[in-house]
Amino acid sequence: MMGVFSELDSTVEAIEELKQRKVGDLTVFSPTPRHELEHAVHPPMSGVRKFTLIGALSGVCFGFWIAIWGSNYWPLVVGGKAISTWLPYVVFGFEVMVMVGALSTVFGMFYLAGIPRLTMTVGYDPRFSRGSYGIFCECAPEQLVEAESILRRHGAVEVRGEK
Amino acid sequence: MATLAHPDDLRRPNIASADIQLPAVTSYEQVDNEILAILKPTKAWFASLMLAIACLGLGAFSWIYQIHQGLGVAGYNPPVMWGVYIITFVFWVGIGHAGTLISAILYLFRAGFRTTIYRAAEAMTVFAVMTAGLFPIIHIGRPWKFFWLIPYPNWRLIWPNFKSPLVWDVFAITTYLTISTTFLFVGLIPDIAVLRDRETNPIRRKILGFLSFGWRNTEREWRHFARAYLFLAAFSTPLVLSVHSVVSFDFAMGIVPGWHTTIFPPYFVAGAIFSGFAMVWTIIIPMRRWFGLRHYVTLNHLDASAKMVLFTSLVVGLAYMIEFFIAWYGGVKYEQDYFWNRVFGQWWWAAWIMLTCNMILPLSLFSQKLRRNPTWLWILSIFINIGMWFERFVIVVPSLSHDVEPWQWSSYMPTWVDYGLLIGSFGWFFMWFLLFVKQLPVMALAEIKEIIPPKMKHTHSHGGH
Amino acid sequence: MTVDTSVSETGSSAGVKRRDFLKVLGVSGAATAAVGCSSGDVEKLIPYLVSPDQTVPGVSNYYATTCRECAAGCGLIVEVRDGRAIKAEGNPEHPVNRGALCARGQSSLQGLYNPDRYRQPMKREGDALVATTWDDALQILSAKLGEVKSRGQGSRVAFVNQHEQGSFPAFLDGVLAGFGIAPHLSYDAEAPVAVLQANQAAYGAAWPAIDFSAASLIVSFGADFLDGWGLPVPQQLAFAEARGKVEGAPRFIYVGARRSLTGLNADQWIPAKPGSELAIVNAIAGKGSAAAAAEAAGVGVALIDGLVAEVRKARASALLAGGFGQDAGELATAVAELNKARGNVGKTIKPADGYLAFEGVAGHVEMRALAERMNAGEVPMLLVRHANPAYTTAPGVGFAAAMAKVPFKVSFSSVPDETTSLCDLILPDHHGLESWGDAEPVKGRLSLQQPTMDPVFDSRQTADVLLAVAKADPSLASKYGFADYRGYIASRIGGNQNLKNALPTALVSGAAASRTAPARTASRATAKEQSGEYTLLTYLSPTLGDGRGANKPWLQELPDPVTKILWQTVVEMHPETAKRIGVADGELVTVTTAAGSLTAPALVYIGLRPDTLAVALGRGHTAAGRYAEAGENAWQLLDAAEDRAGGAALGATKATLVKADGKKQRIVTTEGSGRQHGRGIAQAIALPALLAGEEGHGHHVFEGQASTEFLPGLRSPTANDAQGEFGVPNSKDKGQYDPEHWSGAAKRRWAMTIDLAKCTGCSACVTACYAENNIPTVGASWQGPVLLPDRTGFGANVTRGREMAWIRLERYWEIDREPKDVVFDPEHPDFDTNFIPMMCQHCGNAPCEPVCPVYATYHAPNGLNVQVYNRCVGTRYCSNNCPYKVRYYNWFGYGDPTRSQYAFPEPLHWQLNPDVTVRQKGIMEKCTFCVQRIKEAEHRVSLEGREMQPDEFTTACAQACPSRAIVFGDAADENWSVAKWAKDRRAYHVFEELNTYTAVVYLKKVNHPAPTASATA
Amino acid sequence: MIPGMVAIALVATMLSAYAGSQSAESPAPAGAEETATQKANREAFGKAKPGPWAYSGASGYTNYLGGGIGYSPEQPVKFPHPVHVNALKMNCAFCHNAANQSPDPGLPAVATCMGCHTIVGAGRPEIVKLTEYWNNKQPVPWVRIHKVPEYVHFPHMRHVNAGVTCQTCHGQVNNMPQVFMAQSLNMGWCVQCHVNGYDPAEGVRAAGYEPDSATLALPKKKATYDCATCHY
Repeated sequence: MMGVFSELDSTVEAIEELKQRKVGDLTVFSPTPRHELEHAVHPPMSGVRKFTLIGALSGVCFGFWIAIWGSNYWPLVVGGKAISTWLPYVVFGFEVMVMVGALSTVFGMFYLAGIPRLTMTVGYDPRFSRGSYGIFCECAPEQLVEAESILRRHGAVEVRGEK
Repeated sequence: MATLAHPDDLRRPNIASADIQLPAVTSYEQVDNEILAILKPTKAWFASLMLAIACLGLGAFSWIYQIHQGLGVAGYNPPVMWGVYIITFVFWVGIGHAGTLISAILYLFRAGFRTTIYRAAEAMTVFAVMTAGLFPIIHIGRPWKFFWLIPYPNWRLIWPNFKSPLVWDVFAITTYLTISTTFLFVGLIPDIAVLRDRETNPIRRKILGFLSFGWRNTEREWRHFARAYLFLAAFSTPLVLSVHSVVSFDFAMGIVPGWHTTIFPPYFVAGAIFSGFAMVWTIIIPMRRWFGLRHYVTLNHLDASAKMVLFTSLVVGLAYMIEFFIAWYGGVKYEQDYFWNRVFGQWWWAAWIMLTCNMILPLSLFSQKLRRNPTWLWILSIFINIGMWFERFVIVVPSLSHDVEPWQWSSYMPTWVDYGLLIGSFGWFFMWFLLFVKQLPVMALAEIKEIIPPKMKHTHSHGGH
Repeated sequence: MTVDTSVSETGSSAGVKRRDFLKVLGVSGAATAAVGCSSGDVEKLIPYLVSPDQTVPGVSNYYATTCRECAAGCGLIVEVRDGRAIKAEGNPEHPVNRGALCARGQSSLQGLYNPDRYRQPMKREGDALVATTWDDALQILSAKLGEVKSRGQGSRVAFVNQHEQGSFPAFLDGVLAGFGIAPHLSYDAEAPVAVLQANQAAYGAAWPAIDFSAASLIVSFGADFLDGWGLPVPQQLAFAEARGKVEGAPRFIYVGARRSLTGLNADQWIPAKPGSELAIVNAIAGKGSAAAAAEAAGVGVALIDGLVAEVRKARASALLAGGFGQDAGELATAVAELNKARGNVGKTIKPADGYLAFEGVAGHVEMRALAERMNAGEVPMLLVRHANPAYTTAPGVGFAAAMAKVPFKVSFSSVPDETTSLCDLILPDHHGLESWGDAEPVKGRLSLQQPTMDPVFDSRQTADVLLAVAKADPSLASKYGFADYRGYIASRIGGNQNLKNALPTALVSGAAASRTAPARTASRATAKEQSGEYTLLTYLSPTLGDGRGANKPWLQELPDPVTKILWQTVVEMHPETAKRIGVADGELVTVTTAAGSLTAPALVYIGLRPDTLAVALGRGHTAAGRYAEAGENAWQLLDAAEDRAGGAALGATKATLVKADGKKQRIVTTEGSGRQHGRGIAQAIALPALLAGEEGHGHHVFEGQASTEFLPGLRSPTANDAQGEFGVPNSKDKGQYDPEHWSGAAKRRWAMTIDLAKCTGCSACVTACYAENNIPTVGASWQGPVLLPDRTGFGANVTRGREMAWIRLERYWEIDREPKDVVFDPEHPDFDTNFIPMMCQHCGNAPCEPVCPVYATYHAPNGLNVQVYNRCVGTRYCSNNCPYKVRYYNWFGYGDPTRSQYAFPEPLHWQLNPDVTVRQKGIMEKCTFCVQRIKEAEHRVSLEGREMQPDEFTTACAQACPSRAIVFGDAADENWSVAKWAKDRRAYHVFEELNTYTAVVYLKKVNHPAPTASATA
Repeated sequence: MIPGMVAIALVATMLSAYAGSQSAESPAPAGAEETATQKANREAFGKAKPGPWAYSGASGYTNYLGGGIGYSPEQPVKFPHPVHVNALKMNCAFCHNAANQSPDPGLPAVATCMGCHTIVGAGRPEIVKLTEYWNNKQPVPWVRIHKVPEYVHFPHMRHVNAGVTCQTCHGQVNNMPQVFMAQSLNMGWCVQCHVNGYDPAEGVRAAGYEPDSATLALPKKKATYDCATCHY
């Protein structure tokens, strides 16, 4: 069951009511992140940070490793300096950390947000990327009526059922 | 042009940058309509694209000729072994700093005025770094061997010298290019989704759908998106600072008088932000006029960024002064001779162009009138760009031409090949940027929507939060 | 060692075939291709047809012979690899040059391989010279000679030969006599005939040996004995040896209007007006008053008084008369008398062991007389060999014009020049390195000359040509019992066997065939009435001589030791003069004399009287090859005046000077700033200060900066730092840098010392380096950018500082202001000059190394700062970071035959050293301490299974140095002499405050102030 | 945009190839139908151990003679090494007589060939060719197979005198009817021997013999990995 809203607050109210009535599980659409919706939905903490941490750590390790191993592999003295000089190799540690860390963050986001997604048929409306809010309520057939009524009550511009 | 100022601009002249609002933008639909309207190609656009490509052609020809003949066709005059190419490299890397700074650092600082300019700035960053990245290759004597600077397993069993600042550069620039590109693209995903949903042509729709990774604006997507965006910003912030520090090491690690100084990293970073903002102005101010975006990039936005420019200009100026002080205070004869020669000797003209454009003219920004005068800001931005190019010139050329060995002192005069490649680099940069403005939204739709008041049923809850 | 005759058998066919044959013969080892350059062409491997005895492919043979670049007759050892001469070095056992060799001797190879050489006989058809065969050419020659003989015109035929010592002149006269031709003229435009004549009269020896070591005072009256005047190498050896003694070394005063290289090496300069030297000599001799002399000389009387006093006080002095003034003869006589009076003869001036270089030399006057006869149509036939009178005579003589009046002109020159281009028949002679011959440089010692390689082109030795012609004449055939000139030489020293035995050193006792030079008929020409506020000194270029070296790129690219000008002719003038006519460096000025005028850029030179101008001779050829066209021809300014002995009066011309419509040319020079700016690069110390143990005045200590002390070898911070973390003694074996590594590589520390007290700045080391290391010359007008170049003409690249000399001679004025602001003070005209050879210092802590992104330059365990050409990508960061600025970059494809910038046009590339890579465009290069010689020595040692002996080998620069100032070796091994020199009290490092721990140690120059001055100092 | 940069880089590389740089060329395609010689070569090649760095036969250099491992050009005179070495038991140094005293191994002078072949095998087609060269006083233009670039200095005598068998680098020429390139001769290949050391026993095996106990006892011979050992 899909409801399209044009106002933010009505969307929020609809969500809250649907939640306390425990009608199915909801997917909320909005053209831009609004914390009102976030409050209403009340989701768990995003797990992206784990990816970031792991990526960054492996990055910094690889950065130092390649520099040190590479200099020791064929040891040539330049300017009377030590073969592997830690201080300048911080540059490699840092840069590679940022590179790998950032890329794994993006990967984490994609992974958790479930994109790339190949189809968007079910429960999406182009209006969501424009000005409208949407609630897609996946629920058992017997709850459909209730869900629809809630959505309508809160002033959905359009309510339609989707399979 | 001040006379043409949009009525909305005249409201609330003095304002903390965090509260900058877009009073003239009222609804989400308006945002879509107005920003996406920009994407229609115009004759003027085609003309400027052709111009850019022509410049690029000149650069390409110069490079082909140079590769074939050898670097002798450029104006190098030993001991001035680095010239226009390295100068231009540093110049573009510097330009490339504003974007990430605006989108990342200002994001972390919640500076409101970034919202409408950061997309353009970020694109500018990516293209500037792409431009900069070419110059080390153009500059080396055997460009077909540039990949030897990259550590990769090879049949020679040898690796690059990780102690060389140039190898640090390779890592810094590559990382910066990758990350700023990623940053730009991640920010674009929701907006591409908007394009996709507004697109009628099925093929374009498919392509956009592919590029948007099937973004659906669900609350779940937004949640992770916001998180990832935060972390990216957190990464980019030190990255911005590190990249130009590493670039400055190319000089600071040398023992050449005028190079061998510890002040370079902060000095370079400040300079980079300075020049970056100038380039943002050079691009944004005409855009807001031609694309009718005055109510998105309001005078308050420009005012706020002008304060930023003023600040960085003061930092850079301080750095110049400290260089002179240290040269005198350090008592090293080489340094003293060099700085004298820089400002009052052989290279006085370059040094004074630098000082005028980077230190003296920006002082005008103490005046609010001028801060809120787009015409002046645009003119100033051109001066700053010139000044910053000459800053690099003054760092590279006079130092080398007046090194510790008097017998080898010399001069330097670029040839048409140098100029050709310099012009070519602008052609390359603007070609990409022009293509960008007609393909993708130059302003972050989602984020603008975020700061304008949403439509409400109960009118009491008006205004942003 | 003998010449492999077998190769020449194969080469007896036409030039081209043999060239290809030899080229590919060397391909196995020859480094004629550039780094990384790799065409897909399939290469051929060409074996010998018959392998020559005693030659191993890829291993050098060494042939001893005699240098023919000037009259001195130095001994050469020529290195020959796979049939090609690749390097000329001095013969250590030779009495004249004792192993040293000057720049001109070094570049004899570029005469041998000169791309403009005649490749076969030529004959005139209409206006053009066309190639012909030897048979045809010889037939023509015999016919003409026969004609002349039959008509009885022989006595009127003239043969002009470039003066050379040995038996050939006599042999030549002999052959000529056969045809009734008068004895030939042995012409040398460089010979100071007036001095020769005066010496002969006074000492009984034309060129007595000068023992500088025995002298306490040297006074030169314009005698430029370090600029190529007389016998440059032995004179420089003796002078440097004397000055190298430091304590008890002679003080040196130079009297002359222009401070030549010799003058710059003097402790004091008395800038006497040209022509006033005689007055000064008289003052010393007591025949005139010092005041009068000072008046005439235009200098403060105190200077003259001082000079007089010093000469009179001197224990043993060496007074030398030189100069090319009109009164050179009188001056020389007066000085000789003075030497006698002072009892110097036998002490410092040693007629007993004099040199015979100039026996029977003819002067300018003979050429003038000949020109007059030719003009009068009295000369039916003119034969010229190597001499170039059409260029090296005053325009007043009109030699070229006169030649037009001669019905038939034959040239035996092997390179084209102004004279040869006017001839009707050209029978190219072998180059000296392809010829047989002999010389008698000192009495009783024969220095033999043998071919070092197969003839490069289809040339024939003139002696053999003459022989063939003579034998063709039945009436003469009987006189010659030998097959060829080689046979003649052999017969002179008692047969083939003796010759074979003598050739390894090419030295044998004996005497060259003597001849009686033709009696002079003409009388000297004195200067016409002249006007002009300036006196013009046209001096023989120290690098190009009278112009015979002009088509050798090495010599064109070699900066003049004094002016540092290359590829260009400039008008030298004192800064005051420049101010007076309102010109600065590079602005064109026109010098006009009675004879002609010349327009060239002005150059301020502080070592010149304000009332005097100077222009170097030798450039601006019109028909002497592609390189010789650089610059202007100063001979055209020369008035046909002669000195008492009939030598050209080079220093007597009056001239006017005007600014030429404000046009400007870039000065082609290697000089950046001529002053040290107190940076203590070339340091000097006055003898008293040294003895008192004080610091030299050049030395500067910078507050707050470390000063390091050099201890050579492993005990030094140098080696330890250079070895990175391996340097610490208790390190466990971490590789080749560890002193305990099995290879023992880290036990050596290759280093060099340079004694500035000996170095005269002659620049022979520079050319030696070009020859050894395949360094490209870049000054030719076609070696710049092809498309829209913004600088053109000869030296265009050099004006951008792109010269490639791995070792350069820096010449610093010790003055307190820019040269252009110097004013001339007749009372105190003097200034110090310091020369310093600067090459890669092979730093222990080399700033260039850590910045290279690809390890193209790094520190080798044996202390070398290695440049790996094929690894270099050309970021040029190393050069930026090098404080000594001794790294050079290949801006163009100088090593690529397909490029217009190619530096070794065929067959110049035959000279390329196969042991050294020819560098590709886009890469950095620099002094390698002749690593190829180090390697060669290591190979030799390992082959012979022994340890390396101390001083077993040395670098090219050290080998050539005619001052013996450069010492190379292993500083870590006490037994090498370099280790001893590095501990000298005068030792210092350049820029030691930068903590680079250089491997090159300089020994401070020692100045010898006037006795009085030193007392006050 | 990254593709843009890559494109530029590629352009640069292609231009530079034109500018006289190393251009990797694909090995010359084998002839349509296999001759007996080629067949024999193929088999001999199978026996030859390419060594750990063979893959880098694709490197810029080893291909630049159109060759690389297996490069086997037609020679002006079909000189059969097997006959001379295996059948007639001639030592390599008999003809390549400079190998132990010079950086350059040396090629036999035509006279050396004629020393025997004026009598031996006169009239055989190849010998006739040889004799023609001799009579025309022309050296035989052998096609070069093994070559290190000009910037590499390879002193044969140092290696030969160190006991390195010819076959270690040249493969079993004594079994090659037509000589081909058995090793890549690229830098990695040189270096792994310089650093890890040359095992005399391995060398003997490469030569196709079984090392005796004495050889087996010999230690590995190392060389320095200092760049200036070969590059100057």
